[in-house]
Amino acid sequence: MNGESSVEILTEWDIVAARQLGRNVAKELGFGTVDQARITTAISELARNIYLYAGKGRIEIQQLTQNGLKGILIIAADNGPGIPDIRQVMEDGFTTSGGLGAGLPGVKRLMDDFKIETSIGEGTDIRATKWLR
Amino acid sequence: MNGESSVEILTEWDIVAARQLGRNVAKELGFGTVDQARITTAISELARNIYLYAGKGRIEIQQLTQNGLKGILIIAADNGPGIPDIRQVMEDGFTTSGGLGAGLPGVKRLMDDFKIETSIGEGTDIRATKWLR
Amino acid sequence: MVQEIENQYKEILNEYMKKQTEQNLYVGQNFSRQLILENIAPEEVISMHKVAIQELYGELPDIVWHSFDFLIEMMINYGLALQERQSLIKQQEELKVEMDLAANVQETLLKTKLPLLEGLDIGLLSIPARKMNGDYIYFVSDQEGYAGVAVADVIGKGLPAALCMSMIKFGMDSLNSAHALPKDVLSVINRIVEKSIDDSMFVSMFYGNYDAKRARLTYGSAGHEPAILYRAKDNKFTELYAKGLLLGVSPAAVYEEHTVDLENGDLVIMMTDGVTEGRNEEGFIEREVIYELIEHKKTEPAQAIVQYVYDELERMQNAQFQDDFTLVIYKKV
Amino acid sequence: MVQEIENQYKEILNEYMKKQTEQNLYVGQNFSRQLILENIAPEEVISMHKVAIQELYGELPDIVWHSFDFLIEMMINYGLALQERQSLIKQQEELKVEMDLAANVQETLLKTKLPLLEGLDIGLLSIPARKMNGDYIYFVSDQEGYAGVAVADVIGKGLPAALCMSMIKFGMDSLNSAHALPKDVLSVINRIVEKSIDDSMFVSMFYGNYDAKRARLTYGSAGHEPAILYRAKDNKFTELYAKGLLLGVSPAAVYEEHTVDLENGDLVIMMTDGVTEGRNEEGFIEREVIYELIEHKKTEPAQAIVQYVYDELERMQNAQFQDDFTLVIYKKV
Ligand SMILES: [Mn+2]
Ligand SMILES: [Mn+2]
Ligand SMILES: [Mn+2]
Ligand SMILES: [Mn+2]
Repeated sequence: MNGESSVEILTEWDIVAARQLGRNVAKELGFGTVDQARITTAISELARNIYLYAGKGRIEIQQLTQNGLKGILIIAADNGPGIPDIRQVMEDGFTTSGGLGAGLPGVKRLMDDFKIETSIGEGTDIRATKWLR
Repeated sequence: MNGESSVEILTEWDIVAARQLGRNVAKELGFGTVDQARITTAISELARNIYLYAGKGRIEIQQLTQNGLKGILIIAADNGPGIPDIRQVMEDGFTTSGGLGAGLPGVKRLMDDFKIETSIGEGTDIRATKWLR
Repeated sequence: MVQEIENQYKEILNEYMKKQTEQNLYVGQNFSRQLILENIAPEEVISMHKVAIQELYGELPDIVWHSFDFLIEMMINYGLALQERQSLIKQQEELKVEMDLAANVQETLLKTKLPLLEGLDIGLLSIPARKMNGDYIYFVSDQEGYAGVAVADVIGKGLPAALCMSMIKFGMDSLNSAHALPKDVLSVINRIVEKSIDDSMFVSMFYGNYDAKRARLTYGSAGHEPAILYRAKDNKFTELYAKGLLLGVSPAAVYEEHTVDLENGDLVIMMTDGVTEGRNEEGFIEREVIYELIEHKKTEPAQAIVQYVYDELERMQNAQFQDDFTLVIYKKV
Repeated sequence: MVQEIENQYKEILNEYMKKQTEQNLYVGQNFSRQLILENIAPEEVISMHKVAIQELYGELPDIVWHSFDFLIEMMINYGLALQERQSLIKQQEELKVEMDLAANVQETLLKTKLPLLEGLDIGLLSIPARKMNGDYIYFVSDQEGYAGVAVADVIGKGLPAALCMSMIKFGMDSLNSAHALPKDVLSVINRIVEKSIDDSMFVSMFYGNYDAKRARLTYGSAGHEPAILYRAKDNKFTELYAKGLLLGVSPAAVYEEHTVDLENGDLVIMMTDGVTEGRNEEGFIEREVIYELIEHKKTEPAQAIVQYVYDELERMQNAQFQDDFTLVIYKKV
């Protein structure tokens, strides 16, 4: 693992900063235009979730190297209220039809790997990875 | 009602001829690029259905005027085997997931108005209209 | 994305750019169908498009390339919505399998046996408007020549209605008698229904008990569509009406019963409102239309009459039944 | 398409074309979300894009405009797929409403009343893994101090399983007695099940009949998870096993029954395999774990014990129950 950086999410402008950071790293790693846009969208969604539901938190971008593969890891962490019903927020149609955007199912689709840990009153930690092929 | 023309559907090339006829009429009536493409797609689907399932038939294009509105009417008629289960062919996911294209639900969505009459062993008559707004 | 698809795209686009014929667009659209099948997202199509244009016409102004980059970004959410469609189709297919299985279980659970009696010809057809039938037919019969039939309709359709059917069946089973009187049968089932379902659900039911030896039908009704009697001798139709509240309204409900003696060729036509309340483009289908249909086939076996009525009504309504359709005919032969 | 949307698009695109910042793309993507919500098809986005570019930079070569026309044609099928998504979401919501309604009907239809007897404290919890419960509990009791309980599990889950529950309820109702012997109860229900469902469906059932006056439990089992007896005096757990085939296998099946006398503080723990066959990341949760949980709360009311066991097992399994969970405790007090 090498190369690491993060953005504190407090205002809507920080969402843009997190996107920019992610796009730079993705471009540097050699992801194509479409994948850059997807990674950026995933970061955008995660940062927006922090901004909307936790108030503040952090987006961290890491470059990964594993078995000769390069990849990008997005970590979205907050100490917000946590997610009471994970099953529900991971359900299709639940977020999108409500106009909340791609939501977490969207992030899962945009990336190769998706993990979520959440605990009521303590916060949420989401890790999403995309590998360069 | 004025202006009327039709194309016999016997080979795949006739599908293209029917498309061309529909596009010309749509353009002449003043439909925009997107609506021209939609009307053409609807004609394409109907002609393709005739070609694939009835073997031969006819696509007829009519210009309509009603209550000051102008519109286009597509008639797809064949003497083929008919459709045994209309409910099924009008079901979402049934045709598209099977790779058969937009199918009849697609035609219905592309146009404003859609009517189907079918009878086993006697053939099928489909009429689809789109109004110029 | 596969290189081969990109090459195909470029070639199709190139042909179009040269002549812009309808033929080119037809080929392009057929190809787009294939792209959807291979789960190529719309943002990937724009990207392929950009690359192809770049390779075919390298020397365009920068604004063209920027404009495509913007479109790619705009299409990401569209691509996600499309992926959601895939997963919804899969979920729907799973649910369909479960519903099919449930409909099978329901059918086995509630199956009934057509009575075989000397001098009585029975026809029966029950077609649900949706997956699950909210109409229910249950026969009871015995060696002494009794053939009882319950024709029930739960107010409401689909699954919630279908679940209530078991009450009728097990209620009738608990009576354990084929010659119980209609007013008693209706009272028993009424109490079960009243106890078992909440105030928003009601069931209408006709109960007819036919004594084959005496050729006598005794019948009662709990707010159900009246049966029809066809008198062969007079070539006339009359309604068999009996007073009674819907099942489940009040535990104290009392049911009337009436008796009618049949002669050869007479028909008793029992049904749910799905038969009489069909609609075509001009409005409700008149009761007289049904009389005419029956009259037209009156000399045929009961099953043939039933099938004919269904086929004709289906035709009149463009195969769009709004309600479950159930028709039973007892023919004295 | 609304003029306002076209203008907004043009403005956002224009900003992007000037500086190509991340901020511009963020605004663009948020706008694309709104476009989807307003059912703007992707082909309309391309068309809007083309018009905006035309208005902003009129003097581009013809190939650019042709290229957009081709893209519009390519997107038509994508637009249709998206509309299909809308209709699938709507269908799914309707189905969800129907399933909820059905679950309600099922609950009312199959509801049971907890017996209230001197010297007996009962705890009960039944939580379905999916929408519909495939486990079923039915109590029968009377004034003479008998409290019978049927604990049944249909092999299979979801709707098809839930439909079978009515057989148990109406079968028990038809017995119309709270002190019927377990072997007789199981035989009767077995014959109903055997007659009513096909060979691919089976039901396991435990029947326990408690005589409060004698503090005596008589029990039998049709291939069901053994109950557990907790002896307060010895602080020990033993299984209450009784031989018997699953319901529905053979109409001639014979069921054993056994008797056990309870003393103060003794517990009889009846359940379905959803309780004992829970898994966590390391594999199956051991039976001993359940014993420990019960022992920990043995002095509390039966309902508190039941709730505690569920909460702890839920925690161990990360709230991911694979099977319906049903737990009943009879506590002699
Ligand atoms: Mn009904
Ligand atoms: Mn009805
Ligand atoms: Mn089960
Ligand atoms: Mn189970």
